[in-house]
Amino acid sequence: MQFTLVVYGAPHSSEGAATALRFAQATLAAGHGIYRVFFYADGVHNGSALAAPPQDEQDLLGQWQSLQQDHALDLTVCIAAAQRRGLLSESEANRLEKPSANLAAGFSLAGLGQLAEAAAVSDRLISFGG
Amino acid sequence: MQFTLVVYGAPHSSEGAATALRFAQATLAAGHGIYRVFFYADGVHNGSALAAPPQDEQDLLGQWQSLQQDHALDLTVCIAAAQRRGLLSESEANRLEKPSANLAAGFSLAGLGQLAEAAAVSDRLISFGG
Amino acid sequence: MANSILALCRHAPYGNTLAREGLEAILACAAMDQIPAVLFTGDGVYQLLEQDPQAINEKSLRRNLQAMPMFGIEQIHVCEKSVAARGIATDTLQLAGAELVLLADTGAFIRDFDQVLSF
Amino acid sequence: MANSILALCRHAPYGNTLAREGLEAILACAAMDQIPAVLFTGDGVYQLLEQDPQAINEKSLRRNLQAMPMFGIEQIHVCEKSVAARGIATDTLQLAGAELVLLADTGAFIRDFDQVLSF
Amino acid sequence: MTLHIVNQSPLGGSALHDCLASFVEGDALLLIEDAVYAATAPTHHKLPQDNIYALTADAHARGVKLAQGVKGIDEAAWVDLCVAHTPIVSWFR
Amino acid sequence: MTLHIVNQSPLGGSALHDCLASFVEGDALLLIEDAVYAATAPTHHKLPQDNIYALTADAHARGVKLAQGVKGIDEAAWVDLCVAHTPIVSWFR
Repeated sequence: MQFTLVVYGAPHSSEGAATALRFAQATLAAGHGIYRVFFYADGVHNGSALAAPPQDEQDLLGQWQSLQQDHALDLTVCIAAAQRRGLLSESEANRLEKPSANLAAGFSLAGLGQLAEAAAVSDRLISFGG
Repeated sequence: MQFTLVVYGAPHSSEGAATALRFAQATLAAGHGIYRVFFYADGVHNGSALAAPPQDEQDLLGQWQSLQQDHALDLTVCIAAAQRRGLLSESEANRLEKPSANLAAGFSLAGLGQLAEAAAVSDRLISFGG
Repeated sequence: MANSILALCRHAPYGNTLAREGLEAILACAAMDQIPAVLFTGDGVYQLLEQDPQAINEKSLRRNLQAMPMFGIEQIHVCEKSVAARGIATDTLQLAGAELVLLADTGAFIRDFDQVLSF
Repeated sequence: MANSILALCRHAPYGNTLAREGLEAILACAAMDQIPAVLFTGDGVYQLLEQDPQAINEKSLRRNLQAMPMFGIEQIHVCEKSVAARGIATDTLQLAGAELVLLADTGAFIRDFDQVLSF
Repeated sequence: MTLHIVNQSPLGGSALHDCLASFVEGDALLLIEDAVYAATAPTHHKLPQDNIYALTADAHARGVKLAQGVKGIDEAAWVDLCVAHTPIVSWFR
Repeated sequence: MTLHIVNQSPLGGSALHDCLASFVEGDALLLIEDAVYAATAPTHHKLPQDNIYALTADAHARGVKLAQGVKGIDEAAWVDLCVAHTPIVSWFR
């Protein structure tokens, strides 16, 4: 079965981001596929390359990235929500004339159409609140 | 009278950030002083140099910065809350070996002691929820 | 065959961005021809009141709402109990070009969809 | 003379970071010799239950709580009504080294402070 | 006397309820942001009778008419309220 | 049949209340994150009698004992619940 996960929570701010990660791991472990993880609203902060939690707190970014590498996960960050909140790729930073970029490797920016498409074609869609 | 403002809300995510800005403007207009604005929890995102809201939405960052310039405001961002959430100065980015920095001009990072001190010496302390 | 989609709008406008970002997502779905059904419930029913957020330097959400019929969303579903609990007179809720349908049983309505987007 | 400070803790642990960041701020104040009074109310009273958040990969907030007496915070105030409303038996609330004081009238208590930090 | 500030809608969260449980006669209550919805029906939401304020900008933004007994104020009057009260307690989220 | 997922504490916000207003017999309810506090007193919080689940990890983290009638599940069983139900509705904030 193909799942789509929608993540609204920022890491190290609300538990939803960590819950989504645990659910994603369990979904893949059960042999299901993940069609897309769509990061929306404050959830876009999951894609920040700059988060530096204390050493003894969990490294959510690193876990998303290794899951992405192992399963070729589609980690899509909503581009409109990301711009408002200061999460930019290199090309967006250039285009918007901002001093730097902070989108982490493994994540890509795309429009809300990717959410619509995922909702239309996935077998299950589940949201993780912020 | 000297006011300290504590801001918990991220801009373009909860209204608290915009409310705090309007309150700060009114406080200064009334002839009071602002001892410090302390950005905590998700409020640290107010100090992001990369926020790029749509042209027809308000530019909170620019307004904080011009208030800072006109009144030599102390805009302090909690360093621990900022690290967790991926808001870094140049020196922090270097120290933590992160690829870029995103702290906006006019804001400075400091510890929670700055909140304690402001609470102890200001005439009034007011918090703006996230 | 594509899934049927319901958008559930539960949050008041302006206090946080969920209301705005929900409406933007709804319009994006509709623009992709994945026209969702829309249900306002809980504090979401406040989105259907008249608004004038210039004083707080915000764009009015009414513009996004009013775009819905243009994108093919012609019925807007509203939870009757949520409206009553908030002491709102139903005739103050309106949206030009759309029919507001008050639902007594939201649970039975939700069940019929394949996917639910919550905002 | 420095102001008297009250820290008001209203949020449950782990669901969001306000509980953790509140406790960190309280300890920072105490470390600066601005020792705040502390009041747990609303969902904040859940912070005083036993916890074991290893399964969700979180550090236990109990460690921060238990540091309070070491920083000179020897009394912890708790809203009696909030505890009762949540069906919590008062004897399940405890904190080694600190005295838990149940308050019937939080409003009269709050009034006596110069500044209130809300978490 | 305490100035209580609430920013959450009356049914959406516990902030107003928690605040009212700590409200003492003589205190003041200011409704801002989503809390202004409580100003349409003060009795229904069990607001105290005296010293109830709402931020006009937020009420206007949401199409909320303030019921009798709730005083609409602007940001300048809010600053004055802060000067006149201590402590200031925010109830949010 | 719908799978409802709630992540907010029963008194902290309206998520559980709003969810229960849309709960139909045969639906399932999963309590996660701060919502597990409702699992200590299902009757008090007016939870339905059947098909009530709570995420064990979240309950354990908070020192919450699940009352009789609430089934504790792990993430693998959560995935199975999702496979068995449609739609899946999240009630949050």
